[in-house]
Amino acid sequence: MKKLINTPESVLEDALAGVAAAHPELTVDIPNRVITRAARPAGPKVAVISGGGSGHEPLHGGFVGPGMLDAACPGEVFTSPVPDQMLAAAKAVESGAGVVFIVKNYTGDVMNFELAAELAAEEGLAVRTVLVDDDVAVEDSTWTAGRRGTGATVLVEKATGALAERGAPLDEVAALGERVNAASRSFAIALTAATTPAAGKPGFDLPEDEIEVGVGIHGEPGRRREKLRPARALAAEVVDTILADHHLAPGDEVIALLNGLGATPLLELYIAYGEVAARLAERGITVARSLVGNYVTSLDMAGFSLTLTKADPQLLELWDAPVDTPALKRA
Amino acid sequence: MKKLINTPESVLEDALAGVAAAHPELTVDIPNRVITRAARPAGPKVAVISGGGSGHEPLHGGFVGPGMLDAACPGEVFTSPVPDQMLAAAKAVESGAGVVFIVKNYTGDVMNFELAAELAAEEGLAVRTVLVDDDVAVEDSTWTAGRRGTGATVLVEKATGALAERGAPLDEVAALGERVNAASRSFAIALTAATTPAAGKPGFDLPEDEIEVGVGIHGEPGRRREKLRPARALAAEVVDTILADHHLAPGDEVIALLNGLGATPLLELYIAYGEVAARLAERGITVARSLVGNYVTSLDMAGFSLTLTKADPQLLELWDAPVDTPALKRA
Amino acid sequence: MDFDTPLAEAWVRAIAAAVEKEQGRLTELDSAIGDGDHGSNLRRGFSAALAALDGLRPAGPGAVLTKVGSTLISKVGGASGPLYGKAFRAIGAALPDPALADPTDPAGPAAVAEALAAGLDAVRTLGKAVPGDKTIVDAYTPAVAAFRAAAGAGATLPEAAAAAAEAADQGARDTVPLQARKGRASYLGERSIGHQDPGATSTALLFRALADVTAS
Amino acid sequence: MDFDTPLAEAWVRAIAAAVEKEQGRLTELDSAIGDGDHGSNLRRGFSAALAALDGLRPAGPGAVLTKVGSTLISKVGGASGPLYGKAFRAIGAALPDPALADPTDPAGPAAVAEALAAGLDAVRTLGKAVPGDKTIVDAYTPAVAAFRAAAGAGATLPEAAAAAAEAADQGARDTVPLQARKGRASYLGERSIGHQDPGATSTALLFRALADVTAS
Ligand SMILES: Nc1ncnc2c1ncn2[C@@H]1O[C@H](COP(=O)(O)OP(=O)(O)O)[C@@H](O)[C@H]1O
Ligand SMILES: Nc1ncnc2c1ncn2[C@@H]1O[C@H](COP(=O)(O)OP(=O)(O)O)[C@@H](O)[C@H]1O
Ligand SMILES: [Mg+2]
Ligand SMILES: [Mg+2]
Ligand SMILES: [Mg+2]
Ligand SMILES: [Mg+2]
Repeated sequence: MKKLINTPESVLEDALAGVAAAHPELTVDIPNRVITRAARPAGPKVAVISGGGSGHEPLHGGFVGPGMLDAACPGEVFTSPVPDQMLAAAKAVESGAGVVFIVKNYTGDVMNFELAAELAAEEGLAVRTVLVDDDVAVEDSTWTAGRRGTGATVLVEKATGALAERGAPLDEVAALGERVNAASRSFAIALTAATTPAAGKPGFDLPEDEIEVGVGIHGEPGRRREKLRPARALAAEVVDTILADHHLAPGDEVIALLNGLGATPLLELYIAYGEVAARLAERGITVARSLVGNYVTSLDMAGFSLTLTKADPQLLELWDAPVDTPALKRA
Repeated sequence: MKKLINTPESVLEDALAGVAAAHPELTVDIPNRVITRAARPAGPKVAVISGGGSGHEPLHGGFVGPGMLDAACPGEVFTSPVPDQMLAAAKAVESGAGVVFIVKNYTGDVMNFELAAELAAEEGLAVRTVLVDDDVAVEDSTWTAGRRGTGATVLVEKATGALAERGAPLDEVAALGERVNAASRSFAIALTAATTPAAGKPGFDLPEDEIEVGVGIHGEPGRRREKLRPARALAAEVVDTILADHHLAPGDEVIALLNGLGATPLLELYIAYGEVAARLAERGITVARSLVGNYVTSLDMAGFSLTLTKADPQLLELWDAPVDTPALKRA
Repeated sequence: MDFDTPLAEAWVRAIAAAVEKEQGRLTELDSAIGDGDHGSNLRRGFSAALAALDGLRPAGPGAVLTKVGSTLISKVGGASGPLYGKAFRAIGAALPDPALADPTDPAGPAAVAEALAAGLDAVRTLGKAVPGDKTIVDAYTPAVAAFRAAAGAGATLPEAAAAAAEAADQGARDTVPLQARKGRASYLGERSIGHQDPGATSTALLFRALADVTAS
Repeated sequence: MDFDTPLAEAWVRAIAAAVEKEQGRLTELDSAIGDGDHGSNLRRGFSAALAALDGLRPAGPGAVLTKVGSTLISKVGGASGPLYGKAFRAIGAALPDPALADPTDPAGPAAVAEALAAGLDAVRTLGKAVPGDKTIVDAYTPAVAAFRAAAGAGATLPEAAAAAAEAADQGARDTVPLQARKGRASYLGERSIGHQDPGATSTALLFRALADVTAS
């Protein structure tokens, strides 16, 4: 394992020190592991707070700023944050209009945010939780922990953040988040496994000519392994898998997020996106907006995920709304 | 080699198709391999054109847009573009105020841009060329092709682009570019080698516990190999190497670009930046502005480069000026 | 032997030592069907718990374990943090605390059995797993049953703890053929079969540690 | 044998075939001391040159080679594109072109020697390399010298071309101990020693192809 770190134990703390140094527009509470905007809102506004394990950067800290998150709670690498973080974040950023927690659907995240919501309620805060579960690789049944939350998190954070910025009330912001999640589906393909600093070796072994189809962002193995194929074939498979699960009809518009998992060059992501766009066109789906790049990563995993969110005028308007965060900016 | 491509031969064309699909605000001339802004300037303005081999994305296509480049000319992977591209770009975007070519100092780039400048001059265009050569790993002597152009390219493109946007005349824009280059120094460390699609295997073999110090962005080997050390030690070495070559005194201000080479997680880049910032503070240098992320990559190479540009009020003001490109945005 | 403050502390120390020693194995098991952090999660949690103990003296065994639970919740994260955290908080709350109760009537095997059972209830309430889901519950359930049975049959604390440790070990091993239905491993579907569950394995470590410290 | 249009075309075809065959080796050499694209660069260039020839008939040998040069400049990029491009343009321009000159007085060995020398001059003017810098020049210079000497001594075109090919091969091999002072390999400093220069190697291929097509 070759990593640009000091020690596996200090990864999160050292990275937060770097975030603090790089972003004077953010306040980084290193002991409490909370990232907030340096500037507080003028009047009461719903506070949008997200969090999850580290290793998915820029998610979530990179999305803190006007028009998106009020605070992010980064856990240890691939480990959900602890309730104390969410409580500290909520207390730091709430301004009387309540708090929305955005939670990716993993057992650990769900439980830790649940405990945090209890603690926050005890402190008199109004809390709503939006669960993100967009990964079609996992069957959503009583036999599993349910679908994982992946790329749609970016869209949920962007949309709720934009709406909250306009002064919408708590229930409306939370309902929007649920609506965006329900309108979103994702699917991922990995070319290599991620190596966590703690484990020191790849989370799974993948032969030199094989890929993991339907992989999770913590390296949870996917639906199956198969031989590597050209980008065109992989893109078609990803699009078709999502469409098989999505209520989209020819003529529908989507927001498309072609997301790199960390170690795939942007050059290749654009190749994949070109093929995705071509396939969507073949299937009669119009891409109204797109985003190509590394947004929900899995450390040094090579591969990509695609998220398709059914668009409508309100969502497009919120997607286009101004945002000023380290990783997403729009005038 | 596992890559998200169709064929090694079609990498550039396929990626350009993806860029075209993802960015309606850009015009992508795929046959000519030229990326320009979709919107032409209202009146005459100096056209800033950059180009170089592909594999360094978002450089250069990701920096086309208001406030930065007018056009980018992507060559094949790690291969400088051909003169026809620069000529086509110049003809597409010039608006009567002349053209600035931004050229990284590599033999191929220099010669191809030189031929392009001749062709453009034959067509009656006023052309100035700004050479970027910031990499302190290479001794600038008559025994080498001179210092390589690396991270400083982003700063040269940003500053000249901002100045051109304001209507500054050709010679002033070119002189500014030279000034930014002269004020900049870079140094890079690789943890792994890049694999080009054509070669199909890593450009050099690096043992599991060694790093290449002073590496180039095409995998040109560096000053030496050594054992991997903690991020703190590597950051200190990179800072000290640059400062040994830079005319910086305690109290000076810099713009710092902590750049990922492609496959290093953002989490690790922030760790490295935290250590860089700490070391600069120790050395009495103030970071006035910083940028952390993947901006001048080398395909799937793991590692980072640091660029330090001595700041002054004009440079800071141009750095902060509005920009709206795929990879760099500022309101 | 009674379940007094020194014993509670010794148990926590023994768990911390076991987790330190077995961190690699737990991580390996979690890499196979999870995300490879179970070992470092518990290590971080129990070393924080050890540190937290230092500020507590003198306190009853219940207070010690409650503090351990709170510390795990605050420091671990992931699935195992809240689950083990809630468990230790419940065990601590259920243990008769000498500081509150009659100091001459310390917790005997039966009271300990009920306290451990309260921990299991907390895990099941929070995590909603049932036996057979390939989780902590699969080691914890037989361990409580064995402890209770032994205590009911008049066993000493060491004897009951040894029986529980044995049952937890067996329960952890019995997770191998199961298909996970809760937690991250459930994403694997049938591919989770054939691997021992990391959480059940760490639960067995917890009970083995209790057996060790009561035996010595 | 004269340097007529069919021969010019045959030469280009032979180069294209050689580059296709040796692409891997050129890339390997370029990986060692450059950026690993020399093989694919030349392959792209010469397959485009072949395609460009089809639109040219009937044209003189000079026009053929000028077109090859322009195509290389337009399609290759990198260092080798402009260098070889300018070289072929210069060779083409210097070759007596039957379309312009007396068709009964085609280019003989001496005229070909001067045309090849014009190509070398173009390379040196653009690239500013001198012999010993570990570049194309190190194979091209001895090849021109050998060709010229043979032509001066009354050799036929096949004989002169064979001598040039031999000299170019030797020149390429002689780059192994050199330290590069031009191009990407110069960044390596002393670490460039011990590797054969890819550009000098492809120059040797060019001259070998000329010898092959004149011999057959
Ligand atoms: N709902 C649940 N109930 C009980 N135990 C669970 C549940 N979900 C997961 N676990 C246990 O948690 C263990 C994983 O813990 P850990 O790796 O620390 O957390 P994470 O899965 O968040 O990375 C699993 O092996 C399993 O035993
Ligand atoms: N200034 C120069 N003069 C002559 N030949 C040169 C010069 N610079 C580089 N070369 C030749 O170019 C070859 C590399 O070509 P190529 O790999 O296609 O281009 P690049 O170096 O741009 O990747 C080198 O091996 C060397 O022989
Ligand atoms: Mg985890
Ligand atoms: Mg090249
Ligand atoms: Mg885990
Ligand atoms: Mg090369």
